[in-house]
This record gives sequence, C-alpha cells and structure tokens, in this order.
Amino acid sequence: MAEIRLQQLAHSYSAHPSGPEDYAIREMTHIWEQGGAYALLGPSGCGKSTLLNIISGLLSPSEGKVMFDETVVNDMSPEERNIAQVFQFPVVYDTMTVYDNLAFPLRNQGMPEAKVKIKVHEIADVLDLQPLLKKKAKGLTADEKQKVSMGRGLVRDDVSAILFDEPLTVIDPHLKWKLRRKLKQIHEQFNITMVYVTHDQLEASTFADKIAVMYGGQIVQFGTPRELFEKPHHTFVGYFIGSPGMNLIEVKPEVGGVGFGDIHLPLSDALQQRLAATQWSTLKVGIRPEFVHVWDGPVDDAMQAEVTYVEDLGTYKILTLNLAGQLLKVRMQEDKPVPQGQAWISFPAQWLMLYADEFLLEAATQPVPAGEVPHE
Amino acid sequence: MSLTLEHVSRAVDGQIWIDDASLSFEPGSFNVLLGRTLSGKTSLMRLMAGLDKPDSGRVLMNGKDVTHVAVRHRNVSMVYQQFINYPSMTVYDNIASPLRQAKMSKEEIDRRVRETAKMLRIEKFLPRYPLELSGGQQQRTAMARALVKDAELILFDEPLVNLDYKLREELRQEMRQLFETRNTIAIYATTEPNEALALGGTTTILHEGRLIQSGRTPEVYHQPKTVLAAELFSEPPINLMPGRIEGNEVSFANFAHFPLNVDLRRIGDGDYRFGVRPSHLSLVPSNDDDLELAVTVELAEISGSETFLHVRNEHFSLVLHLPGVHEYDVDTPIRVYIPTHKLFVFDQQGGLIQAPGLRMARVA
Amino acid sequence: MNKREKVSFKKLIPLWIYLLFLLVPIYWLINMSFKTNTEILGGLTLFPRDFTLANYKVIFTDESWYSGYINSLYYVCLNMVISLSVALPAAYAFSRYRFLGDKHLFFWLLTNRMAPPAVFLLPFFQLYSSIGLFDTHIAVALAHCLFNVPLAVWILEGFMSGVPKEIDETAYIDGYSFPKFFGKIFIPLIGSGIGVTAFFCFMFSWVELLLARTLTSVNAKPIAAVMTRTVSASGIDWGVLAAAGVLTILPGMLVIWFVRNHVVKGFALGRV
Amino acid sequence: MSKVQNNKAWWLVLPVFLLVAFSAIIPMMTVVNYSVQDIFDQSSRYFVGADWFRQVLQDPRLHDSLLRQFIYSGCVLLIEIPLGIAIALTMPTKGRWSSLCLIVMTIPLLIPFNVVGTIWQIFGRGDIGLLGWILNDVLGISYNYAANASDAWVTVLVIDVWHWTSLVALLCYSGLRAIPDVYYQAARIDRASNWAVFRHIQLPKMKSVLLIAVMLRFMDSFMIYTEPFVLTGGGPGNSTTFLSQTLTTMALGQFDLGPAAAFSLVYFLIILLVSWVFYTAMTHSEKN
Repeated sequence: MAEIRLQQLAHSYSAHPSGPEDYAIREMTHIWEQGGAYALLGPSGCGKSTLLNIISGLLSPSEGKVMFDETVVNDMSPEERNIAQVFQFPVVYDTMTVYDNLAFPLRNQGMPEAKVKIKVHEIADVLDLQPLLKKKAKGLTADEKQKVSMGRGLVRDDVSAILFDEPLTVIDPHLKWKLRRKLKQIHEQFNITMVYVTHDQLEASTFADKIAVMYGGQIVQFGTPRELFEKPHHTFVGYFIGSPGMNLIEVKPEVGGVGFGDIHLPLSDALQQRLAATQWSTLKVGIRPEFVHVWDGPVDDAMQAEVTYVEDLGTYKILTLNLAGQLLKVRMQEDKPVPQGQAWISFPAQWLMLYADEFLLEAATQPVPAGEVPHE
Repeated sequence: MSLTLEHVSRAVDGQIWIDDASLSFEPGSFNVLLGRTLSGKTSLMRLMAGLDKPDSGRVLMNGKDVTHVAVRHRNVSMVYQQFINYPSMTVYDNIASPLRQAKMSKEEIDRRVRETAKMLRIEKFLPRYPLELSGGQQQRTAMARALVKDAELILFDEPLVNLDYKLREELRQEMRQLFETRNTIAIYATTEPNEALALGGTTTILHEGRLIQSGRTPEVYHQPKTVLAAELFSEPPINLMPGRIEGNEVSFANFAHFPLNVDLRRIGDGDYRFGVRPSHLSLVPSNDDDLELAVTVELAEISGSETFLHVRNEHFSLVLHLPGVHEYDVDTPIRVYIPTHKLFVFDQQGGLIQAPGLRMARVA
Repeated sequence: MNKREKVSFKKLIPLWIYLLFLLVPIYWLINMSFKTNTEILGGLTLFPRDFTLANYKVIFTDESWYSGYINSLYYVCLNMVISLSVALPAAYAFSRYRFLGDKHLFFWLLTNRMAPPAVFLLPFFQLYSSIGLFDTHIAVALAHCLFNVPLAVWILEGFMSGVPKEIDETAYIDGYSFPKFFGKIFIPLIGSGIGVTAFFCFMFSWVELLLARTLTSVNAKPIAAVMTRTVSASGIDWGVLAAAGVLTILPGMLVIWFVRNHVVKGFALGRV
Repeated sequence: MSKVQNNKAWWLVLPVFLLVAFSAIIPMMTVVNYSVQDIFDQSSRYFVGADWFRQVLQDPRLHDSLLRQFIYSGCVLLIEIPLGIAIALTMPTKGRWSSLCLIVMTIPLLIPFNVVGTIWQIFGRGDIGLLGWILNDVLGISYNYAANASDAWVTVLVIDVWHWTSLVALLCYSGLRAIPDVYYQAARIDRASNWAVFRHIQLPKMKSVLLIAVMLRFMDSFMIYTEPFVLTGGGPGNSTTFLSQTLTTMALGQFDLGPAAAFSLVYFLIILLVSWVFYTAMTHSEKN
C-alpha cells in the first residue's frame, strides 16, 4: 500500500533532448494518494503508456523521481516495487489451472500451501471464479481470463498499487459493464491504489474518482468526472471529454468582454481583470453543447444563429448552428421544439469558459492550483 | 441504380447464416444494417457484393440478375472493419489501383486520386505507405479507394469500430456529408444503435440471420414492431418489465401499481410486457403521471457528458440514460421516475401493441 | 532504455562458445585450403605460413572441377524455381480454401519428407533412365522436389495465412483478375516468406548428395561427387580437397547474405 | 480465419500433386513391386509373397543397424533439442548481434553433407586436424576415429550436433519471438523464477515449433548416410553403419533388389510410425 509521488518527473527517449518536443513526458509533479481509484486518460501517443511504464518500473525516467511513500523507486524493478499490473490482453499461464494461476504469485513468495489455499479461495469468491478453479486457464473466455489476471494481482497482500492498462479491450461489449462494476466493488473492498490507463472516457469516468487527462506529454487536468465535464481546465479536455465535445471559438478582447464576428460576449469584472493581467497569444471561449440555451422564439439579448443541420439521435438531437461564421453544436432534449432555419441562443455565463493559450482562465478568487495546470 | 435481394438464403456447414432475406435499396440512399456481432450483417453484405453466392434467391441490380456475376465485373466497393490497404503500394497507388484496373487515362486517374484524397483529407500522405499512417488515416485511405471509382454500391462493414471515439465522431460526420450528393447506394453495417441514428437514412435490423424490421431510421426507432426490434435498436437496451392491466390499474411485477392513463385505456385487460427507453427515465419527476420506484444503484457508467445508471430492485433491473455527469457509489438507494405516457406495450409474444405517441413539436 | 533488454556480455558467453564451435572447423578448412600439401603434412600451423592459391588454381583450371560447381548450381537453381512456382499456387489454395481431400493431401505431401532418399535410389535410377533423363540437371532438380516441394508448400502456407483474405477480396472488388492480383499484390506481400522458402529449398538441394550422385554420371555430376576424386592412388590431395570444400560453402554464404533480412524477419515473425 | 469451401482450388494444387506423384508414387510402386517378386531379368520374375519381408526382418544386419540407428537418433534428440532450446534462450533478440548470430548459425546448415564429412575428417585427424592434435598431443587423450569404434561413433554424433543444432535453435528462437512481451512482464510482476518463466511461458509457447524440430531431427538423423560414409565408410567394423548405408549396400552394391525393396518399405514404415508416435504424444498432452 503506498502513495505514489512523481516529482519533477520527465522522460525523453532520446539521449540528448534538445527541446520540449523531444520529451514523451514533460516535467510534472503529481501525487496518487494511497487507496484512490484513478484514471489516466488520453488519446494514443499522449504519453500515458510511457507514464504507466515509469510507474510500474518497466521504464526508468530520464529526469526526476518516482516515489512510493518516502522511498525513491527510480531504479527498482516492478517486482521490487510490489506493483501488480493487468494488461490489455489477458495474460494467463495456459498450462496451469485457474487455481494454480491464482496461487502462482503466492507460491513464488514461498507462502505455505495451507495459507495459499485460503487466499486463493478468498479471491475466487470475490471474482466469481469458484466454479472455474479446477479448469485449465487455456480454455477460458476472454473475460474469465482477464478476471484471472486481475486475481493474480489481488491475491497478494503486499501489493502497493494495481495498474490497469486498457483491461476491457477484449471483453464482449455486453459484459463490460459487469466487469466495470466488479472493478469498482473490488476497489471499495480492498484499500489499494488503482490506476487505470485508457483512451476511453467512459472507462475512465466510470472507474475513477479522479481522472488525470494527458495531452502532449502533460497532465492537463486532474479532477473528478464532473469537474472535467463542467469545468475543463484545458481546451483539449473540453474537446476530448463529452460527445460531441466542447464548442471552442477563437475570440478577441473587447470592452467589457470578448467577441468574434459581430458577437459580443460579456465577462464578469473579476475575469476581465484577470485577463488584463495575463499574457497570452490566443484567446478562446468554450461552451458545451449541453449548456447552450436555445430559446423557443426571438428573445432580446439572444444571439441569432442559422440552423445548418439537425442530427436526430432518437431521444435527443444535435443541432449544428452557424453563429457569425462559427459552427456550434447544440444538444437538445427530445421534448424541446426544434427551431427551423433560425435559432435564438444564449450562453449562460456560468458555463462559458475562457481559455488563454488553451488553459482555463478563471476569476482571481479561485486560483488554479499550480501543480495541476502548469503554464508554459 | 437500385439493388434488390429476392429471398436470398445462405447456409455454411449446415448453419443458416442468412435466412430468406428480401430487401431493396433506392439509388442515392444511405442505409444502415444494424445487428449484434454474428447477426448476419457481414454475410448479407458479402452476398450483395458478390463475394459469396446465395444458396437460393436472386440479387438484382437495376432489375438485372447479377447473382452469378463475379465481383470484379460488378461496380461495387467495400470498406472493412480492419484497415485493408495494399501494404506494398503507396497511398497514391492504393487509391489509383481501381482506376488503373478500369484502364483510365493517366491524367484522369491523377485528377480523381487527388480530388478524393483531398475530400478525405489525406492529400499530405499520398507518397507514404499505408502502414506508416495512423489507424484513422489508414481507414481514410481505404475509404478513398472505395469512393474514387464511383461505384454503384458501396459497402461499409463496421468501418469505424477500430478507431477511438473522437475519430469515430469526426469520420461519421464526414461520411454523411460525402454521401449527401452522391447517387450511389451506401450500405453501412454497425452494431451500435446510436451510429444508425446518427447516420440517418434507412435502417434494417438483423438478428440471427433474419431481417427483423426495415424502414426509415426514425420510424424503425420510434415504432419497433417487436420487443426484439426495440431491444436491438436501443443503446443501452430498452428496459422491459412484465406487467398486467386489470380494470383501471396497471401493475408491474405485482408490486408497482398506477392508474391507467389515456394512452393505455384502449388496451384490454391482460398480461403484457412494458418497455421504456433508458433516456426516458429520470431522477426527478417531470409529469404527474410518473411512476416512482425505489431502487439501488448497481453502477453509474459515466461517458464524459452522459451517465448510464444501472439500478435494480428485487423485481427487475433498469438502466437510465441521463445527460450530464451523475456520480453515485455502488449500492446507493435512490428513486427513479418512469413516465407512464412513454411506455411501449408489447403482447406476450413480443408484438408491439402500442408505442408512446410522439409530440411533434415545431417552432411556430 | 530497458533493463531487461540490455545484453550482458557475461550471459552470452555460452553462446559465443557455441558460435566458436561452429566456426572453428570451418576456419580450419579455409586455413588448410591456403596451405601447400607439404605444409599441411609437415606439422600444425594455425594460419598458413606459406600462403598459396595453388589449390584454388587447380580447381579453376580443371574443367571437371569447375563444371561440377556449375552443375550443382544449375540443378539447385532449377529446383528452387520449380519448387517455388508450383508451391506458390498450392500454398495459396491451402491457406484460403477448403476442398475435397485437402487435409489428406497435405499430410501425404508431408510424408514424402519422411521417406529416406536411400529408399528411392533404385526406383529413381530406373525411372529416370527409362524416360531418358538420366544424367541431366532436370532429373536431379525433379528428384529434389520430392522433399523440397512439400516443405515449400508448408512454409509458404504459414506466411500466406498471415495475410488477411480481405486483401484478396479488395483486389477483386478493385477489378483485379486472379493472376494479376497474385503477381502484383500478393507476391510482394509475402516477400519474406518467399525469401525464407527459397533459402530452405536451396539449402536442402545444395547439401543433398545421395540422389544427386545416383542420378548423374558425367554431364550433370555435382561438385560433391567430384570431390571424392581427390582420393587417388597417390593418397589424398588435402589442399585441393580443402579448397573445393571452401568453394562449396561460398554459394551458401552468398545466399544467406542475399536473403539475410528475409530470413531474420521470417524467424523473428515466429513463422518458419 | 474461416476458409471457404471451393473444390476448384484443386487446380492450384494440381501441379504440386502431379510433380510429387511423379517423384513419389511411381518409385514407391516400383519398390512395392520389387518387394514381392524375385527378379532374374526382365522376362523371368516370380511372385514370392512376403518372403523377402520375412528374410529381411530376420536379417541380423537389419537388427544391428536398426538398433544402432535408434540409439544414434535417440542421442541426437537428447543432445540437440535441449542444446537448441538453451541456445535459443540465450540468443539476443535485437540489434546487430542477433542478425550476426542468425547468420553464423545458418552457415553449417548450408554445407553439403559430404563436405561436412570432409571438414570433420580433416579436423579430427591427429596429423593434420586441430581437434585430433589437441586431443592427442595437448590433452593426451588417445583419439582416432578411423581405428577406434567408439571414437568414430562419437565423432559422427558430434558432426550431427555441429551440423543441425542450429536448426533446432533457430526454430525455437522463432517460437520464442512469437511470445508477446507482456507475458514476461506479468511473470516478473508475479515474481516468477527463471525456471518458472521457462516452464510455464516459454515451453508451452514453443511447443508447436518443438514438435517440428523433433520430427525433423528424428527423420533426418534416421536417414543419415553421407557424413559417416565420408568420414569412416561405415567403420571401423560396422560401428557407424546406419540403416541407409545398409540399404544402399544391399541395393546398389549387391543388387539384391527384392530384399532391398522390402527393407526400404520396412524402413519407411518405421519412420512413419515413430513420427506418428511423436506427433500424437506431443499433441495429445495439449488436449488434456
């Protein structure tokens, strides 16, 4: 059991990195607390697999420290770190029975057979593997095999953390949610730090209490699923989380707010002050399709947009609107009337986000914690 | 150009893969084949393409019997789930290959290859080899090869399933635009009901080699003829509960009772199966006729901007599809509301008796 | 970067010893081929004191010697071409289709690999004599097909099964005919497989002596059979024998050099 | 991948079928024909039934060389298979060294059988060979393969090991390369010992290539002819006379066509039988 701390960690695959683009992981400081359920979410190539390998010990970081509690583990192998890992494709020992598979890590530690038996049955109960214990691992289905792989990690008492690397890839879609539930239950039952690496927002948000979204070798936001949805700290989080993603529009500062085309968007005084005090080269506003308000008819203060496409998804609709030359997506519930030709919309101030150089700009009263959103 | 299947059947090793399917497709239409894995989507497409021959029945193109015409003499294209390109050729040569086989002039080939590559936004990669590209770019190459020759029939066999969801969203939207102005028949197989909805056009539901229902996508969705069609065309699957109508009262599994509303009044007494779409359930009452149920949370699946809430009580389990993020711990007791005017009613054999009336709302 | 991948020299010592064990006898042969017979018989020297090319000169100036090489290379190449050209379509059939008796046919092909060449010596001799092919290159090439063709089919089938059949279908959809698809698209895809197969065909045909010797007398006599001539009444001409031996190793080395990437890839793919 | 039923595929297989049939069926029929007849010349031949078989099966020459053959093939398998596995396990998987290893290891495979014999004939001699010289003069071990039967026998065995272990190693290497990295990572995380990794990951995954290696080495060592023939001519005594040589002597040397044909069939059947036993034994254990 351990808290995992990454201190000024950076990694480059080249021996003499000449610039930030040579880094697979850019310098970061990050803490995974003991007993938490975390996800590491990002598209392919964002550096999440590199980070996972650094935590598990398959890779040694080129700069900075990996600490388990108070120990620096940079040069320790996975077995010395007591890490368990569940891989994308289930790894089982084909020639052994399920029982022997589960007993394998214990026997390797030299645990007496009587104790092994107790532990294996305990884990088999949790994972519903009891009826399969006597079967050869080779004949199992993919989800059974994946449960056996998990079991081999859970069966050990000394595991400091369990890492999951896209563990549900090979699972039949209709069995997935059951395994997700199992994972959650396991986390509640065992007080172990779990880190779940995935490119799928559903996997991440369902499993984790807190999600680290990775992009371009950085963790751009570390927050709960709700925070990622309601207050993305980076334009990438806005784009990547949610389907469809956040609407992002480049804007120019104006008196009393920002604007694009002939549209003016007012900002609060506090935010205006913050903007004035910040250096930036690009400025964007973001609003989620769910939060765009569509009026039933012409309203004062509402902006007029042209409806270019309506996507009927059965119980809700996605509208594509043209607002002063910018395309916007808007999500509408089934019961709401669909505007024809023209729509009157407004952006509720609470859901309108302002991004300077892709990072969220908030009113000064709520400073962004430094460790989570490093400014360049 | 139209495509018609007349009573086609196909069995392999005594197992029936396609059971007496009759279908026809209009020129310029976008059509979705919806069904679970192994439901016969691929087999049906292979029959349409001419890659396999039916054991019985006919395939007609423009009214002409092409059942026994070899695939290379038909004007069809196909895009597979795997990214299938010729690894030994550059992207340019890949896209040009069907045109070269058609003995087109060099200038014409060059023009069309560049035009198609631009449409699919891969013009930068023309001199590269497919295996040097990302998955999305490889699939774009395969799609370009399928589109370049102006085939009369283009088949897509779950083309987006191996891409991650952001790319899927992007490509799906582009595809719809690509076909808006074309006069080809596009047929698109998918396992995902939401993809069928997003792509529009017509939808044909397949199950175990049989056609379940076919028609314009919104109609099939809102008026499923059977329980099976409703289950297959709903993600997450439609919630089904056994129930009984007796006098002026409806009861679910003998424990939740509510008065008969206007919609249900014309159905006689008896045992029925009631269905309600996951997205119609809610955590707050929205109407006076809502049925309140006490349940416990099995799992809250959060997909970024939506939540699939799996709940159950001692009688049945339900799934709620909620917009926004709703975080619940496993086994939390909560209350959910079923809008009784949005119930589907099926008879014991699974036939639809009544679908909820759509309130067709329009801006004045 | 990875601790496990780091090659520790110490761990590899047994491997070096094994490689040394493979190379020393060959070195000894090469060493001897550059010595005069007096030096060879006069005592042991680890490298030629009296470096000479005379032994090689003997071989390159005597027609019966060098024609032996040409004969061997000729029938080996012939065999490679025949084996590959019949095995390619057959392997394709086995990798893509089920057909009447396919399993039995495949098994029967493989059993031919189990037949000792000695068993076929006499019947082959009679067969090829009766159809007038005795002492021709084609006779040896055909005889070697007995064990090379099944092997070629088997190796190629493995490689072909790794190519998704959707590629074939895409080609037909694009309008390719079967021969055009096979030549332009499929063969380049299994390049490594063909390289590895050619390597094995070469190997087994080049090293075989029993059949090659029985089926030839003068015109197609293989080098391996010519070599037995160095034993004469006056004893063995060790220097020439060694030089001839070295020259038989060279073509093999050349082949390895040319297909090395394919072979390495073929082995590395886990498909040989 | 599902294969399609298509009997037209026979056309693609036909060339192979005809070619192999020409080289296998006609000669095999000749052999069968001879094995049941007594032949004096083209016109006078008599059907003798199973007489030749009876004679061959009771022939002490067959018993001798069969026994020698089995011991020899057994030794070949016992040495080359474990050695090949061990070498495959130590071979580097990446970089220049691995290519170099692969290439050096293929060299012996490409040397004609008789040249292999010649190399060792020279290498082992006391007067002109490095090995013979080291053994006799440096280490003081008396060694002469031309005179001492056991020396000759061991030399033939060493030649085979030298010649063919690489093939086993390369096949195993190829099998090992097919194991995904995650298996090793999982094993490390489970703290598996090297032996456990070998026993539970590498060996099971190598099984199919090992089967091929065992079959190939069994068949080829059982057919060995050229190397002992070049090295010792089958001597001293009969110590290195194996089945193929006995057969060749019978057929070409003494022209005993009938018995030689019967011998051939028995020989062939033994190989088929033993191969079948290996095959079923190794695939059977997988099913359980």
